Amino acid sequence: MSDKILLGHGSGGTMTRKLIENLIVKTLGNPTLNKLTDAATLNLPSGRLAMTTDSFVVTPPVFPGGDIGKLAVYGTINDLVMVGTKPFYLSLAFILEEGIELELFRRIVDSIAEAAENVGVEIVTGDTKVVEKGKGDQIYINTTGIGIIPDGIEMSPERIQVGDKVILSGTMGDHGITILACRKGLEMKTDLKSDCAPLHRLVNAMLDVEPKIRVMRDPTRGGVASVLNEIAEQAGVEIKVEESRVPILPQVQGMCDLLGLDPFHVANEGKLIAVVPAESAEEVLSAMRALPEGKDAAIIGEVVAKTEYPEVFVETEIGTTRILEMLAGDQLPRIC
Amino acid sequence: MSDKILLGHGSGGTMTRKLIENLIVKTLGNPTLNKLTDAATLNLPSGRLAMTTDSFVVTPPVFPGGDIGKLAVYGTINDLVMVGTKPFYLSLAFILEEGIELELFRRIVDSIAEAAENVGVEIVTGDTKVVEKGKGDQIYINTTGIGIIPDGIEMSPERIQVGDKVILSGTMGDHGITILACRKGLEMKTDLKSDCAPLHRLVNAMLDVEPKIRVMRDPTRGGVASVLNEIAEQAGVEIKVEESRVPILPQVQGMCDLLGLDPFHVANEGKLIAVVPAESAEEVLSAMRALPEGKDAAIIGEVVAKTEYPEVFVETEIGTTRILEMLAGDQLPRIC
Amino acid sequence: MCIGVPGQIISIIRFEGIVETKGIQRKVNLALVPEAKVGDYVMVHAGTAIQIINNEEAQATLKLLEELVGDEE
Amino acid sequence: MCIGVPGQIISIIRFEGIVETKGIQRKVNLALVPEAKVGDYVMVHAGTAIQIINNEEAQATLKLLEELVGDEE
Amino acid sequence: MKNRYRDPLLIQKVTQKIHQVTESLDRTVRLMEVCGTHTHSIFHFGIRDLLPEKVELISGPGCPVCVTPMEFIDQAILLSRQPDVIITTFGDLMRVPGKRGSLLQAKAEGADVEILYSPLDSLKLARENPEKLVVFLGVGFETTIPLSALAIQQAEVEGIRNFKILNAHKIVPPALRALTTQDIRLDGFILPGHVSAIIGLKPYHFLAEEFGMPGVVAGFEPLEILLGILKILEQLSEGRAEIENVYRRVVCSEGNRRAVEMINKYFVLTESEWRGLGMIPDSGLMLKDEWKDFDLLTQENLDAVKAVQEEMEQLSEYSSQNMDGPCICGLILTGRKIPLDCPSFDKVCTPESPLGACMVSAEGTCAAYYRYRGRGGRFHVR
Amino acid sequence: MKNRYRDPLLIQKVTQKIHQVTESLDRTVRLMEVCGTHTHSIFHFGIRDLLPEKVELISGPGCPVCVTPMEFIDQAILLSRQPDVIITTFGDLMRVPGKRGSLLQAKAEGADVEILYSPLDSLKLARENPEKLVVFLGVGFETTIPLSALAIQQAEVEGIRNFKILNAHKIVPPALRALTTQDIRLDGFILPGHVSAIIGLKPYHFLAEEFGMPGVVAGFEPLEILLGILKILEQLSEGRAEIENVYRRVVCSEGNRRAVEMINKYFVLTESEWRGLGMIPDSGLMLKDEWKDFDLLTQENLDAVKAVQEEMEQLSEYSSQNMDGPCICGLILTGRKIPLDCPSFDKVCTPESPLGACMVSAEGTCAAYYRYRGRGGRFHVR
Ligand code: SF4
Ligand code: SF4
Ligand SMILES: [Mg+2]
Ligand SMILES: [Mg+2]
Ligand SMILES: [Mg+2]
Ligand SMILES: [Mg+2]
Ligand SMILES: [Mg+2]
Ligand SMILES: [Mg+2]
Ligand SMILES: [Mg+2]
Ligand SMILES: [Mg+2]
Ligand SMILES: [Mg+2]
Ligand SMILES: [Mg+2]
Repeated sequence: MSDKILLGHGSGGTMTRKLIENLIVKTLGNPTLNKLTDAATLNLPSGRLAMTTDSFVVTPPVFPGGDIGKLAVYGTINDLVMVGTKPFYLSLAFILEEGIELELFRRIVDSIAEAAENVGVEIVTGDTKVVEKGKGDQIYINTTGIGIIPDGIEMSPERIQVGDKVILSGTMGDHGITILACRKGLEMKTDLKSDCAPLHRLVNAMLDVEPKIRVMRDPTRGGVASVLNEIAEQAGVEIKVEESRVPILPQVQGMCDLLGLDPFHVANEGKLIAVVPAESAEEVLSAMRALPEGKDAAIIGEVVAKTEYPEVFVETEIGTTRILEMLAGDQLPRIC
Repeated sequence: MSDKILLGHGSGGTMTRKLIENLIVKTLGNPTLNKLTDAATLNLPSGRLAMTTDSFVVTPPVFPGGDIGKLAVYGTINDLVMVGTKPFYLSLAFILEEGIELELFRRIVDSIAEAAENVGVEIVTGDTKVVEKGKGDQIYINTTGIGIIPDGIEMSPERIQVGDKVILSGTMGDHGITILACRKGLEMKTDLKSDCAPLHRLVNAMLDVEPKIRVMRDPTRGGVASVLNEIAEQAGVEIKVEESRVPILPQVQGMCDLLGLDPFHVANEGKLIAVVPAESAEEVLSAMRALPEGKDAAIIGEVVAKTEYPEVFVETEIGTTRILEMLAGDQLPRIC
Repeated sequence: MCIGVPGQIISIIRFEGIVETKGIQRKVNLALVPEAKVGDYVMVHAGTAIQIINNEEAQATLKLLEELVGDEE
Repeated sequence: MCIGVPGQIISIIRFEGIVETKGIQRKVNLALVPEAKVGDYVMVHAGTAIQIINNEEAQATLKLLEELVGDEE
Repeated sequence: MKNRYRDPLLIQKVTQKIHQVTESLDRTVRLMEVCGTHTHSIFHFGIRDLLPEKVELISGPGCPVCVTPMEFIDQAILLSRQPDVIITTFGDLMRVPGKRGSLLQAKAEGADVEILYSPLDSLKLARENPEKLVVFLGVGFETTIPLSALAIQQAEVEGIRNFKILNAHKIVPPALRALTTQDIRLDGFILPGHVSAIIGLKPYHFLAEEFGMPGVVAGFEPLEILLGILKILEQLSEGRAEIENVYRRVVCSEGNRRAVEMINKYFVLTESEWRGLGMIPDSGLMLKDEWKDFDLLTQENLDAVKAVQEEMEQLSEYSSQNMDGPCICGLILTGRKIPLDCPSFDKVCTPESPLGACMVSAEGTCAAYYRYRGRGGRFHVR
Repeated sequence: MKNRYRDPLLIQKVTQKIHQVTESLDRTVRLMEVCGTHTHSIFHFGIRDLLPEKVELISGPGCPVCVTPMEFIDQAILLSRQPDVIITTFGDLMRVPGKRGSLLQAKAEGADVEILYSPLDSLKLARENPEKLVVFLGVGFETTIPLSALAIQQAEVEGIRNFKILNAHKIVPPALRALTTQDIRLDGFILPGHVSAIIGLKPYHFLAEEFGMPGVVAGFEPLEILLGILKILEQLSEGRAEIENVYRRVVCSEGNRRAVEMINKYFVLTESEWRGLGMIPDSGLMLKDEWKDFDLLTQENLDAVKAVQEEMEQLSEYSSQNMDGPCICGLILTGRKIPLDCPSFDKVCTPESPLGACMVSAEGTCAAYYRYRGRGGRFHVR
């Protein structure tokens, strides 16, 4: 086998075949995937089915704390568990750029295998395309996940009530700032790591304590601010966030200061925001803190009013307020 | 809204939001998708669940006979129906290249809506990423499909028996050659069209006549030759193809002659190959020919032996034989 | 060596013509067959006509063939 | 205008230094503060130290503040 | 370590003091901050919440991007479309609209535009791409200008000839003079902390001496801003007009001599166009003759420059016919109009596709109004 | 319209005739086709199935790619890695391995390699990319050489100076002479149809006249190939040795005068290295002095050429130390060894990553053997 990915690896012929058999199936294989049929046949317990999809396009593909493979598994798992799903199966589709090192691809596939095993999901169907050099960015991955929502779990923004507490499961912005620090040209050095992690255990622990959690979201692209605004709008409420309670690493704050960024708009990959009934908020929080992925969890705010003009505002550390908006456009480093 | 896709459209903030609400949800919307939750909650009748995924990376995104949107819906539907599935739901994930015309994107989304409606599937969850200019090729699409396999349908290569007939549902190579003819620099003019089409009706008609069809495959990348070799290997058989019975348009043959390509290795996007019990082959064929997507269907060969050395061979139009191999690498136009 | 495909000239402008082969049209350089005219069949190699196909000779060869095998029966 | 972030110099080579701010290290041009030494805090704007932070003045200001508000009580 | 500049108790005390002093004043006072980072801090920390109604803060023309004329953006965009040109810029400029789109859009269309953190990073690109013309968009006030000077110095030392500046550097004091003499009622200036770190206090003295206008150099922490405001109010209350400095940890009265030398070595004063203020004499800097090699626009032998100049002429015709003044940013920047007066507001001009600089940054006045559009005039919510 | 050249009945009859004539021969005869397209047709139509055991077909050095020395591929790859160079080539060359990979791999690593259908398309690229050096890999025999000549003519007319040829054109008759004089037993040649369309019959006469070797020019349809074989067998049976032509619809005995003129106008004979055959005098073509401007390797002032020449020297040292002869393609091409004799076969050399040209194309002898590897010696299945 060549040590680079060539267009032929995506041609559908013997090169594709060997790549899939020798690398993907060998690493990720299970009786369902091994059949390599056009579509996989699956077994699921009864219950409501949930489905989600995401493509992953992160640069660089390997970064402190993770890689695009781990991200692709955990990202989709997290979207499933945000609505209370028990994840069962994933599909896995690669778009590889001609010329990348086979070794990199192998590493990513290994990482996917490890992540899938860690969460207990099976990869049951897949696809590998190769695009010409200069028409991709090393590796793009799509994963689509399905699972079953147990009876009794019914999260929805409409259930949100005034007084509900807003919980953030850990420090804000680690992933986005880690990726930014990798960017060629910025030349920032930190010991930051992406928070890339699966949230299924955390969600289970939370739902065990309080099955009536109103809504959960993972604040990925667009950050905490965008997710809170979405929730406020879908529920028709005003949400207050107390800035001094929002967990954030000094390095993340430092990088945001340097580059003029707002950490509320920075992406996370192993965090969740939950709106929880006030009466059980502390108990949910304790359950979260008992797990490593929730050890820094905090109640960061609450739902303060039903309103025709949904909004999210921050109570600053000096006791004043400001509006917290959704991200508009991309965040760009600035000097002013 | 800007008339081009910008990075901000993939940032997860208001621009992403507006793009999704004003364009995607408006065009593809249904009660499930409209919720824009992390994962969609679905209803499915009981039965075995089937799942498949594919990414679509075709250039150009709009071509005679179709576009990448249609392809993305039908391609995944076809993989589902190849194992006898009734398709229900699709996920839809875009990777857009910064700078493409919003108009092109709109056109593709419209086309997806039309295709989904035509097949009767719902798009229930999605994702939109934007990558920097030069890190994509206008539009990449991943669709993942799920559906239910009715009881009594159990296709598998192990069921193949000596004497079974091999049916090809129509002319070979139309899609691949159409795309090739679009290639800048070749400057070939033809009235060829991609065969891009959904095969659910055809498969239903076939299974109605013969529920014991051994196996079906859509000969996409790698072409008829690769799919036949896969089947031969999985079933451990020798397959004979009679070249003079293989339907092929003169333009496809002509282009292959000009460029030194083998039409057996060229991709199709609305064709299937079925291995059918000899006794019902003619009846299945009649049922196929009664539908527009099967009007050129033909029995192109048969399973001639069980073997330790699976292979596919062609009986040429002059009565001799040659081995039909899987595609190795990519097909490249040649002059010698 | 050298894939050659026959095609019919359907139009000519200066040293270039449109040649059709089984429904495929392509611009073909005709500089090596200056005497070619619309309607002629030419042998095309890599976008250039390398020779005009001689229909009479083609018929003659086929006739020869038929005779050749015919005299065995 | 001009975002400025304070940081501590942790090493210097010629006109450049590594400056650390809340766990972030970055190469910073020190040409505008030639008298800066390792351990000093500097104000960094766009990758360049524009001034050495005067710790005594900082203390003085804070003290002033405390007095200023203190005399109201 | 707690940040004492955000100590709630101290803040509360200073705030009380501000209210006390304000009570002694018989009228509404209008204070202007002329630094984008002050504007940002005031917004971020909700400083207005703390002030008496009688104290009004006006965000002046304090962000280099906001005052850069549209023509400069147009030039940068046209340039970015030339072959073999790499534009390097701070992220701030990316979204600012010119007559035909922004640099962000130009990039989306394939222009090679690189966002950088330091002007010196631009040299690195020039070194790595010797066959390309690497242009740094020289925007910024006294804080940033020495950095451009350092970049030129380094390019000169290394003989990097493909590095050029498209220069729109401006200096602050002449703008203060213009603001003071224009028909805007102002009672005092919160003076920019980091500009002052470079130029010191002397260049502001004319404000107090010629115009009786108080000015206080302040830092960017909440307590520092509040202290600055307090100091101005005290001056007003006592009938004084002085230039004070409450940002002594960074600003000394002489400024940074080395930095000022760098500015003076490479640049010389010239008149300059400010969005909202018009042409202001001696408020801009141009490269001295001996450094013209690094001044993009004087390289008239370069194809890229020729092309840009021709297209600028066409664009200005086009503009004078069709595009004259859809944005009243200038009037808003100087406090003479509010966004609701602008015909483009919330119609063609939104934060996702802003027409003017006031809509570009989240702290821009138009962006702030946008947030509360359609709420029956309820503008300043909390 | 039915293709009469594939008429099963006619084919059956000709085949019978071939069997009849063969019976009259007292030994196995070895016929060599020296045209890749003949090889392809013989494979595609399963012609060997139809022949008597006593008639053996040997695929000679008939594909320009197979006989191009590794050095040429190395040059092309090194060149493709130079900045601002676009390599244009027929697809055939893409997979052929040099000492360090193929053009396909170079492309995967970012080299700008364009596959084209006609050499004239290369000019189009040169026109559209005036700042790039556009190099056409001039590989091919007499059929293709006039096309290179046309491209040079057109470049000259239009003054396209950035178009160059990396030239490895070869002509067929000297190779036939070499094959005839080497230690290979051959009984006749199936002569190449499209080369003959250009050069006519005269250049082959030496075969019959000097060596008593039969030769028949044949077309590419099954019936035409069979007829060619029959004609050779008849000559052998009758003890004749002549040059016959059964491809008269395309080949006339004078060839294409205009095409030959084009060749002679631009090229002149030189010795040339053939993979498998070694150096053959007067078997290659080089550009005449007056057209040297278009000859890439003589442009010693170009950086790209200098760089390639230096690297080629290093590579040849590297090669002579480490890489000498892992591929015995040359011996296989001339029928002196079989693939199973090759130590690389089915180990490091496979169709997906071929070491030698014989493994590159599906019709290559090594590729054919590969298909039946591990079948206990069962090689020619059907
Ligand atoms: S709303 Fe837009 S167009 Fe109007 S003044 Fe503000 S920025 Fe300019
Ligand atoms: S098997 Fe490979 S290395 Fe050996 S002779 Fe054939 S092509 Fe060359
Ligand atoms: Mg398929
Ligand atoms: Mg998702
Ligand atoms: Mg997600
Ligand atoms: Mg697939
Ligand atoms: Mg999510
Ligand atoms: Mg699939
Ligand atoms: Mg498919
Ligand atoms: Mg998503
Ligand atoms: Mg450019
Ligand atoms: Mg190159």
